[in-house]
Amino acid sequence: MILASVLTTNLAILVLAGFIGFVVISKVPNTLHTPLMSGTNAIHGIVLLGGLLLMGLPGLGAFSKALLVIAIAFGTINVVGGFLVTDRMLEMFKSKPKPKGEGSAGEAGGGSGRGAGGEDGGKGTRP
Amino acid sequence: MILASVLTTNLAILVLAGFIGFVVISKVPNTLHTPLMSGTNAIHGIVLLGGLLLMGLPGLGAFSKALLVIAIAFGTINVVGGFLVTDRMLEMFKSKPKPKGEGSAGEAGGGSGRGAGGEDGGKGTRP
Amino acid sequence: MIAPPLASSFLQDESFIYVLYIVAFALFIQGLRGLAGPTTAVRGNRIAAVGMGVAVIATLLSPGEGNWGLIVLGVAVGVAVGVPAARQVKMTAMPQMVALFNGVGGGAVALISWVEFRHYGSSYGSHTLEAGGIQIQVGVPTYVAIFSVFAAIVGSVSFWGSNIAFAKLQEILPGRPISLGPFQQAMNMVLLILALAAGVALIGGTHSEALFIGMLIVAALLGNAVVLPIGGADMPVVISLLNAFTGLSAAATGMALDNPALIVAGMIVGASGTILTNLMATAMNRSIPSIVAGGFGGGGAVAGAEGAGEHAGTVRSTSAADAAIQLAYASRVVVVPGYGMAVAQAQHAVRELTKELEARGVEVSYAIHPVAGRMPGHMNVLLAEADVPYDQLREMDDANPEFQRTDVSLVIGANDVTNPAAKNTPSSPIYGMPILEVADSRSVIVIKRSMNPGFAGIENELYFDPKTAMLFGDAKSAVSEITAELANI
Amino acid sequence: MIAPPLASSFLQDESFIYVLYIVAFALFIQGLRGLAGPTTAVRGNRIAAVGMGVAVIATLLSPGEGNWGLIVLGVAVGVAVGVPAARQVKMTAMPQMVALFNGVGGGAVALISWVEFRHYGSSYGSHTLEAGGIQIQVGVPTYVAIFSVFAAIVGSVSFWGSNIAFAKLQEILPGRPISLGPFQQAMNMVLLILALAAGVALIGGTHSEALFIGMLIVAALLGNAVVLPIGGADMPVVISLLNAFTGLSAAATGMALDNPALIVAGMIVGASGTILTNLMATAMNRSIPSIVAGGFGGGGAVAGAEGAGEHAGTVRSTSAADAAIQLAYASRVVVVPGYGMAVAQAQHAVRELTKELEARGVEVSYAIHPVAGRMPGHMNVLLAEADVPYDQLREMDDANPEFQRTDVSLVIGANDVTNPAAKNTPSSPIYGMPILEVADSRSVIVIKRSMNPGFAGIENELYFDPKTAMLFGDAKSAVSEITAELANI
Ligand SMILES: NC(=O)c1ccc[n+]([C@@H]2O[C@H](COP(=O)([O-])OP(=O)(O)OC[C@H]3O[C@@H](n4cnc5c(N)ncnc54)[C@H](OP(=O)(O)O)[C@@H]3O)[C@@H](O)[C@H]2O)c1
Ligand SMILES: NC(=O)c1ccc[n+]([C@@H]2O[C@H](COP(=O)([O-])OP(=O)(O)OC[C@H]3O[C@@H](n4cnc5c(N)ncnc54)[C@H](OP(=O)(O)O)[C@@H]3O)[C@@H](O)[C@H]2O)c1
Repeated sequence: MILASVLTTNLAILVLAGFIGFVVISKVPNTLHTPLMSGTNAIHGIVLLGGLLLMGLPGLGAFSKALLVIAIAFGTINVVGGFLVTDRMLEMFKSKPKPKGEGSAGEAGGGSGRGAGGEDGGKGTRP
Repeated sequence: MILASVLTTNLAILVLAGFIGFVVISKVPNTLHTPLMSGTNAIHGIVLLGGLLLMGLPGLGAFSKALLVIAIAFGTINVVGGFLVTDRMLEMFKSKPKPKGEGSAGEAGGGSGRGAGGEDGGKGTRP
Repeated sequence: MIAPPLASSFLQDESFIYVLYIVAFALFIQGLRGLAGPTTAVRGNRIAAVGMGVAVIATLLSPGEGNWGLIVLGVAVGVAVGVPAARQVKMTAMPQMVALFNGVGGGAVALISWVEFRHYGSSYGSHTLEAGGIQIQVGVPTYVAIFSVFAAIVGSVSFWGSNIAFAKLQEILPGRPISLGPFQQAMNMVLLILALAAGVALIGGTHSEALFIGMLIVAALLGNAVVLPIGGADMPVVISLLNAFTGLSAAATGMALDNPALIVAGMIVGASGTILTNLMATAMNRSIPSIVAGGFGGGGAVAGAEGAGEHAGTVRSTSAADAAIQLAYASRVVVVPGYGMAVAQAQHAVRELTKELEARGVEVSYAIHPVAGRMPGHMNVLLAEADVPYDQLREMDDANPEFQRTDVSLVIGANDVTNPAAKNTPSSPIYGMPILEVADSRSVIVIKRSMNPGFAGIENELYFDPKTAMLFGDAKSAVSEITAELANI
Repeated sequence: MIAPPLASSFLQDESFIYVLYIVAFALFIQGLRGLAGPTTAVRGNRIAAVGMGVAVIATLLSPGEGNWGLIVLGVAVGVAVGVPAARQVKMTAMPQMVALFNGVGGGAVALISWVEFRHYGSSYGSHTLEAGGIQIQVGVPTYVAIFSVFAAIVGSVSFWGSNIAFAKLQEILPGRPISLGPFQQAMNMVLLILALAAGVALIGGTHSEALFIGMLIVAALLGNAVVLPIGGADMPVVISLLNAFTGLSAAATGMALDNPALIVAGMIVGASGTILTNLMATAMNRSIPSIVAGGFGGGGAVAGAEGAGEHAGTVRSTSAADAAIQLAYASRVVVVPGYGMAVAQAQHAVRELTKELEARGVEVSYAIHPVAGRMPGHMNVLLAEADVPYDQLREMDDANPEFQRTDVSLVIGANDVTNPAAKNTPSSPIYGMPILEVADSRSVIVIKRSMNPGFAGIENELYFDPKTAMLFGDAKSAVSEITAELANI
């Protein structure tokens, strides 16, 4: 009665996950496309796990280890950066308390600093 | 590296299938609720497979075999009846060519026969 | 060394069969997605049916499959019963048909578990032996026993519950609640605990077929005890809930038998059925726990007899001839159908009437409340059966703004869905439910047999509104009379 | 017989770890569902992040995990690079940041495949031996090699493609297409075939690390060759496509490593990314094949230089002072932002202007075209950054009916999304795209630097409409000037 092999069960999981990806996304409002791209981008940082698992292999050479350190660093950048940046983007969609002292002076290239500042200020005072 | 046991992989499949059920149904128009109930009802007739599989067991007693025959008959009713009745229901939502000679005579309890007739008529003439 | 015959070895290869199962459940999912959309629903249902075919073929190809004669027998009986039933059922009898199909599904699950127990039960309750760091599993894994027993209990509840629901809707049993009163809840609890206790004992290794049968019987009593006290009007929700239960029990069978098609198909039905039950319940302003706890949803006529006397206003009654004149000279008529139209099977008569009106240049549309009738989509199905063009049907949100420019609203056997108490009377049991605002139209004609209330058991102020005229009578004959009178104008 | 320490034995139990993976991917799915809705998106993203934490913990608990120092090193480097980058990037630089993060993900996949090859590659190409009916599998199953090699190729393509996309958007490379002309397609084909051939050889058992590295290099060239000829404006679609690729390659890595969290997470990204790419492409009236085939989407200014001379009409130019007067005395103003506002970083200046107008009692709203700017949601993100209240933003379908009762439409750096040719000129490349119907309003002010066309490279009749006045200049300084002039009124 036991039909499963590792390959076939994993195939089943793959197919089901594919359906979930299709179905969930078929109803996303236009304005969320960019945060969604960014959020899914963070999720595939899961490859980090591959690097972690292979680190456990016995008898890795120095070069293999070096490759894996880079892979882990890459994966971590993908995960951490991806989630953070998505969070920042999405926070902007929320209504925020007006930052004090925002005169017409606050326009120029300082947009990045102000964006981050606005986010933190928002966090602090949101109920 | 092989983590899978039969139970855990099947659990993974169960969880994924549950998500699919939730996600797909969260966006169904009101009027389709009844056909949907009927259609999913047909799908769980899949238990038929259980009856078929157990028929292959060696050394089944006569009573077990009798139970399985009933189970297979029940499952078949569920599957066949379920899909047919859903199909009939859904055909009704489509626009159909007006049946000829439908006078005020054709009202009463003959609704069932006429319903089925209408369905076939519809099938024949739809492009 | 002779190679085995290619075809059979390849076809019976376990990976190949597993891949067929993947194909089958992919088709189920695709089918379900189709069923969720109005234009794709027919195809979706057929795709799911193809998936079922693939799953059955895969199973029949499985190594060791046998007893072909008995398989053919079972399938033949199933087809012989199921096909005519599905082909001949009246559209208005749909809910009970679905209940019946659902019930046999649950019954199949319970029977399969029983056979599993007869075959493997002696190894239930096996333990993992540990010796010198090596673990040896003896007998059937515990989880198999757990899933199998779970499937047996739920399948049996579903079978009996569905049959009671069928009997109530088919009026074999009275539709009103049949209850033990205050003891009901306690008894249900006791039955549930008994069933679970028996299940635990079986899983723990008690190999007694009598105990297993006892468990099935207790579960059967539980199924009866839960559904009997529920009023006929709540049945669609109950059937949907039992549908989800059967799905879950099928998934459990799949876990016990390690069959991915069963797991996936059962679980998507279990999950989607749960959501659907919730949607149905909220659409009619009910909660699942309050439905399962019984009461409220059945005694329309009884509760109504009290309610009817309370109101001080006067009711204006009209005749078919007057109604015909009013309709003939309207430029815009909206038909508001309800449960009474379904009971009276008046949909064809209504269609005749509206055709006649259209021939006279009257603009006709139908306003469909989402919970008019006794199941979601009830009115759509009936009107579609009577060939009403789809573009004349208006969902509630589209219909409401249009009542203001409507000359006559013709309410046919609808009551609660037009009751202004849902907006005006916070103490009303239906307060908060959105309604069809027929009172906005210039005049209203209500066709029903008496002043009795509808499902919710409360009276309807609309009938005391000066612009409302009541045409008492059975929906079908009253509508036919109007059509006949129209010919004389 | 001494029992092993409970905690470690239980935590490292393989079923327990697998269950953690199930929890992790359930969180991913729940997170993705959240990300799909405006009110749940923030929470969705955080739920997915928690899922990632669970997945990492499960992996670190796996039996045999080691080299902790190196793991900490890799993670520390990743955090040190990723966190500041994510915290400091400007909102307008989002697309290239996503490209970069996507690229490193692809790079990680390729490197992991490489280590897999170094470790297992000598057993690739194993065969099933059959002796006396019993099958013995020697070495790594073929499918593992297939998935690993697939991941290596796709990961490498994705890494290099994403980096080129980043470089173009960051203007390290020129945004215009860099192409080999007619040979481009042929060369891409050759590179693809070379990569596949190398992969097949490796799977077949050729154990040469040089061949593997060669395959990575060919794939890298392919990644460059595919993305270089694509214009900067199509980059968001390309990045989304590469995002889906990286997801698929992660899923392939999961298949090779038998890791369910990788399989599910990679595959949902692969599937949802494909859909998303399609949605983005259709929203801007492009098809994925035509984008990947290069051309069209880059030479706005170039193509425009030709187009600009063709039109015979006259253009009315205005000054900041006149515009200020017109706006001050309007009762209803709609701002239509576009790509030019993003380029000029004018969102804060625009917000200042509208605050000033609101203080004078002018009713202000923003009309957002779904593909205004260079990525879907571009305008929303920018305006949100400038604290524009959410309830002043109107999606296209809500905005269009309101132009009729609008006194002034203030078009800031938007062009194609207002071009009536999409409705009137069947031969236009944007024909069929829905537009913002600014021409319905009583008057129009357009702020842009010149008569040059926008992304689609075509001229805009709107500018020749008598009710339109052009205010030439950089969006930010022009808007600030208007605000300054307002103070004098
Ligand atoms: N759609 C669903 O999914 C669903 C499921 C369960 C419950 N419900 C509930 O059912 C109700 C539906 O509202 P509704 O307005 O359609 O129905 P209703 O409120 O139940 O009223 C039906 C009316 O039809 C009349 N009637 C019965 N038989 C008739 C006949 N042969 N000829 C003419 N009239 C007849 C009855 O009055 P007389 O006795 O005076 O003739 C009754 O007042 C709601 O309260 C809803 O919550 C809906
Ligand atoms: N949203 C997306 O997802 C996406 C992605 C890729 C492509 N697209 C395409 O991009 C286009 C978007 O339409 P759109 O109306 O937003 O933009 P557009 O049609 O590209 O026009 C932008 C206009 O802004 C002006 N501009 C540029 N820099 C400026 C500055 N510093 N100050 C003032 N004006 C400036 C340009 O004119 P001057 O040079 O005369 O100043 C140009 O005509 C559509 O064709 C769409 O299909 C969209």
